[in-house]
Amino acid sequence: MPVIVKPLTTLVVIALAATLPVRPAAAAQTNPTVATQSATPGTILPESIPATESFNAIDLPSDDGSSILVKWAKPANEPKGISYVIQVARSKADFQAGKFVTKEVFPSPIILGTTKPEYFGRGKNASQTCFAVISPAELFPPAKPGPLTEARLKELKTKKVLTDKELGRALAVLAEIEQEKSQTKPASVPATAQAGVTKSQTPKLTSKQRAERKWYARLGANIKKLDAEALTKERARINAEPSFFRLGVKLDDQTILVARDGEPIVVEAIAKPNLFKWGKLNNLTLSLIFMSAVITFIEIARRKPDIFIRKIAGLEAIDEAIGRATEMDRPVMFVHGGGSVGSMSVIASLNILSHVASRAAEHDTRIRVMNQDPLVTAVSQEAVQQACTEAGRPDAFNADDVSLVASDQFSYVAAVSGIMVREQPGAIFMLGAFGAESLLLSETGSSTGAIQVAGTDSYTQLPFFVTTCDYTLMGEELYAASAYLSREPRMLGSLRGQDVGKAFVMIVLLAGTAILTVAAAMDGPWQWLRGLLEATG
Amino acid sequence: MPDDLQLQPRRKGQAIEMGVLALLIVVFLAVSMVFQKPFSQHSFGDTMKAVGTIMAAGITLIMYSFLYRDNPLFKIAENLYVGIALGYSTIFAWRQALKPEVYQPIFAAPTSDALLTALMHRTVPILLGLMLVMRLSRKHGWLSRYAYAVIIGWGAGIAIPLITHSYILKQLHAAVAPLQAAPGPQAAGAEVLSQAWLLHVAAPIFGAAVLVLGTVAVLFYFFFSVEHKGVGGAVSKVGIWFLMVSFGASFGYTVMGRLSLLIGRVQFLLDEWLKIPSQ
Amino acid sequence: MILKRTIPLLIVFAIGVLAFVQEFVPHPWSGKLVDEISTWFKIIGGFAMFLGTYSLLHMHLARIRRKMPSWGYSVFVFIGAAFMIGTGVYNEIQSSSQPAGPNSPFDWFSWGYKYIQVPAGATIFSILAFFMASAAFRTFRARNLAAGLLLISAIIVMLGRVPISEPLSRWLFFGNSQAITQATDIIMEYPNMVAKRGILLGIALGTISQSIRILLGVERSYMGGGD
Amino acid sequence: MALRIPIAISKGIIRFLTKHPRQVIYVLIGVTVIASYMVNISLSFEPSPLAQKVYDKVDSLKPGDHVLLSFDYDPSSEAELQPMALAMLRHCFKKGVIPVVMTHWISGLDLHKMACQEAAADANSHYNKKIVSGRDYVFLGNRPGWQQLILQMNENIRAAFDKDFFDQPTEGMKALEGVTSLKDFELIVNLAAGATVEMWIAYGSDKVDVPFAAGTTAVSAPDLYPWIQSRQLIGFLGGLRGAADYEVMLKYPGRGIRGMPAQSATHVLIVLLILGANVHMFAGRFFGKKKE
Repeated sequence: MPVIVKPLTTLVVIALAATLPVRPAAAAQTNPTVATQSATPGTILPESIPATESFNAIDLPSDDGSSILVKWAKPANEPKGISYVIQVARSKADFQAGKFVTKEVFPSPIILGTTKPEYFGRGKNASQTCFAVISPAELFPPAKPGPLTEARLKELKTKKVLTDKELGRALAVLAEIEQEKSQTKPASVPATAQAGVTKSQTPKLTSKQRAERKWYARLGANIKKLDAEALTKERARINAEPSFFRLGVKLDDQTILVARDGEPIVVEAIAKPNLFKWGKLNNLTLSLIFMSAVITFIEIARRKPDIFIRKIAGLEAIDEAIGRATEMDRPVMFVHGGGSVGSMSVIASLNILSHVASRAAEHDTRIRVMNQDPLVTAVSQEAVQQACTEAGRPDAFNADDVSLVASDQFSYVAAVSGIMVREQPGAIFMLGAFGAESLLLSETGSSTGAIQVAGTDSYTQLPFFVTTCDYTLMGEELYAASAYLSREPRMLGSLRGQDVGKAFVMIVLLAGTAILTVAAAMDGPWQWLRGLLEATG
Repeated sequence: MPDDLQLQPRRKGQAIEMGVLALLIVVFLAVSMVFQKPFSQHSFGDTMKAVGTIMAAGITLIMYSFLYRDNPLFKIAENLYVGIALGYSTIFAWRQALKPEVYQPIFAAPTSDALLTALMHRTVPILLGLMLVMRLSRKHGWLSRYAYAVIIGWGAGIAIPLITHSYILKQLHAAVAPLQAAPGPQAAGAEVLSQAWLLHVAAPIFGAAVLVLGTVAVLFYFFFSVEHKGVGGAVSKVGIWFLMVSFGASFGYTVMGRLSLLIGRVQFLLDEWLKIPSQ
Repeated sequence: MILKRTIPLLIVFAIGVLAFVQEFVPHPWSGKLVDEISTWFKIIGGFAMFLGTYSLLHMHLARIRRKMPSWGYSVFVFIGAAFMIGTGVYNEIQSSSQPAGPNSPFDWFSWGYKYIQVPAGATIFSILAFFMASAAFRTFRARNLAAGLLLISAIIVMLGRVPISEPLSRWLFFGNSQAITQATDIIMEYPNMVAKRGILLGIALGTISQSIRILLGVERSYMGGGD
Repeated sequence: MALRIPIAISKGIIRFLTKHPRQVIYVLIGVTVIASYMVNISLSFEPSPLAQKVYDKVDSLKPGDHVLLSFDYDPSSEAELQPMALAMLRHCFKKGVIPVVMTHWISGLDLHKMACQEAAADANSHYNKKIVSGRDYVFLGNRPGWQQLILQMNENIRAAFDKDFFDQPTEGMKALEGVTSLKDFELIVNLAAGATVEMWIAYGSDKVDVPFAAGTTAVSAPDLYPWIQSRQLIGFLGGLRGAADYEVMLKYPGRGIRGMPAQSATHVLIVLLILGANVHMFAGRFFGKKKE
């Protein structure tokens, strides 16, 4: 009998050592012995009846306990027009009494095990197994409660959903509606659709009546919600009870049940909610690997800050631009992007600002910083002041040069452009998150003839910076540049941790494609290998 | 930004500007009266529709005055827009959030049983919401951290598996495939490649190889743990080429998008304001 | 100190791990948990919106009180906000007393939105089309190989995505009307797809790294609200 | 030499544009748009294959099927996405498919309401079908939560939206019969001005395995191609051209087709401006400095 080890039911998911992503179900033996079936000389030949031993029903793994997996071995041949019939009953006795529901399944590739690798794995035998997923609550649906009538309202009172007062109020409104309906032509339009606009022919309601009607409508909606919840509980209860299955093969009107020595086999199963989606094992493994990589490197960076980071070409461009501005004896301008102090791009641009400010102070060049957020302004002023004192020129710092220019997008652009045109800077740095205004800033900047270095993680604006600026720090290069300068463990560690992730992705891309190409060329099990990356469920 | 920008124009220049502005306003009103006829509409609704269209056209033209230079009229229109948008979202903060989720379940509960269940599910989040608002007071600002803790904690926790699922696994599953059986592109079918490059057999494989190597090159460009010298330099250069062609595509599409916005406004001015029935 | 810093960080960690684990559990309880937390998000989200509105109005009020540069224009923010909030509240009172019908009063709220917010919002970004045209002539230069590649692919894409590409390519490429469109499709589905996939994978890793830093309290700047 | 005249003319234009302030180019682009819009030469064009896939999917639906339309845009992208919204709503009403409309962008709510009401009126006049909110379409409006709202819709759409935009309870609403959660939809479409497409893929369609299509502003169209190749997105409409493609397939002309002549003209102008300036630069550099 195919044995599938029940998934572990420990609630906390332990880090799984097994790298084998998917638990291939034990192969269902396709035993060659022909079912001993007193085959009437009809058109159904014995070998087109599934093997008795292979017919089985188990709880569907990795599900919320609402369905059962019925499976059987694909018979030797499936003549045209044949179909499988699954009979489902609530108890063994129901089969004799004829109280069972039949579900017909037609042979086609979608009922083969290969379509559900998370249950049947991807081995060779998956294609030899047929399956059907049966939810008992769908075949034996619970009764749907009817519309609100007097009897139902009274019943709700007994179930403590309504108090006496509320019951009286509801009955009064119900009486009114009944009376009204009998007055208007009986064949009148049924309850007007709940369009916002009520038809004008309903009689003029007093405001009190209208308030009652509104309350009644809210009551109706609330009761429908309670009904829906009760239905879900009822379905869960039905699903939790054992169900019994018989399998048959049908051709035209003739049905032959899979049986053992004359007696059709009845298989039993109970659906149970499971605790782990096995299909997501590769997701869990990858998430844990990436997270631990980031955290370990942050710890390493705390102890050893001089972790290697490649030289960022953008930083040379920055120093060169400041040098040129000093030669032309024109000020340096630093334009902050949007975003609050907490955002990654602002932290990165502030780190680079301190570098730029200290270089400018060394070259004794005036630096003008533009902001559009009060907090960022304050932090920028600190950074520039500290850079000036460190360069031994505390008097060079002038608070007015680091100012909040404007707070919303278009006035910021207008103000910064005005200052650019007036002060004719030698070098302009535009760093941080930018929106559509990036084009306006860089266009005015280039008209002043200054060297422009931009850096942003807003990918939509990169094309405009690339064509208008002399150098552009693209996306994560902005973070790398700030980590390179500030050596801040958080940034260093996460940068290196993400590099581990990128290395993993690159290796999977290169090695994966190579292996799969070779495997496919040699007609090996490449689907199984590629399945490692399958994201299911 | 116009480079001949004079924020404080000289006395004479200002007078000319004022004159031109006054003239423009008069022309605008005259044209609007002729085409919209706001006062000869029969119902109040239609009159307000006409007045509204005139106002919309006025705002559109005032916004375009920014092209000449940043002027008081533009600043008024922009700030009015910020205020209107602010009022609009405040009303819907009530109508689409607090009213259906806080006011109605509790104050408009049809039965006491419904009120009880509502209180059971909603008391804690309402408290957290009130704590969030405490962020405004300097002294009790820290209370808001509990609300942020729940929101950002849950958001960060759930993001990890979902991003690994959709951004990494699904994308890698599509990217990693035997070259001869790679899922091809949708629009530029392989036959396009073969037709264009006459590599009938090799085209699909060549295309699939370009996809894999290109992705690796772009990823390597954003790889910071290895010096980009020698082979590394070459790979990152190839990465740059792919990036640049893709930025070119984004550039072209962005130009297309901005122009569509302009076409949309011209459409409004011509069709609805001036009611010019184009053929 | 514990109340101000440690407990919130513990909450972040606990709720974060709960969210992470429930993603792998098919049990109906995890569906109920998501349902419950979503109601929390809706309620807290509602309060957060009011917080956002208040702080923006507060900023403009401060600008007026302190007579900061161009404070006069902030008055219009209050005029606009007052008009919309006033008409909105009027609608709310109106609609709760009697259903919207043909004789209901004129809806000033929707009028304000349709004839002030829509034209202003739609026009403000269309200004960029003008700046794009002037930048196209004055600034977009093929300074180096990279910018050159960018401009060439931009030109092909721009021509490929408009109806004029068919007559144009018939004229340029001896009758083959689909040449430019096919070139655009190749650019979009090969180099562009590759670069965007590389960037997308980078962003995914960045988000995962930021999420785990938030969960373990390494990243705390979002907490704000004093030390 | 016949070539010398056009070269002289173009050199003159370039010098004129370089000398004068940028406002000259503003007037040039403004005149181009107005002229090409009013001339309205009708250009025939093939819908792009990716737009065709979206149309075919909606066309393959049967009456009574449900489609979720998430309109995540606001007035700043009205010109590109409102025509798309109208075209898709009209197609749904024509097929008898029930669109369920919602949004994450509060600042666009009235725009989306207008799109629903206008499309309903058009369906009345064009396909003479009486379209009623609550029966033939549902406008759910907005609830805060962004990703979390989608996660709740994956479980139970009535818990996510207990009332629609017109304050009608979603419990017992005729248009939502047979729908308990996002899993019961045949198709999800996201018209996005921002980055909501990735959010819908990761938190919505990938989790519930429902086909997903998108309509975006032209700015974010190129970012969708990795999702197309991985089949997480079945197709998309890109910018005003996407709306025009859909209107051609639906044979219901609207603002998309109407804007195509102006779109073509302005693109050609921009390309000429870029080429002119760059050729002028290279020519200047190539023929040495004698001209300056």
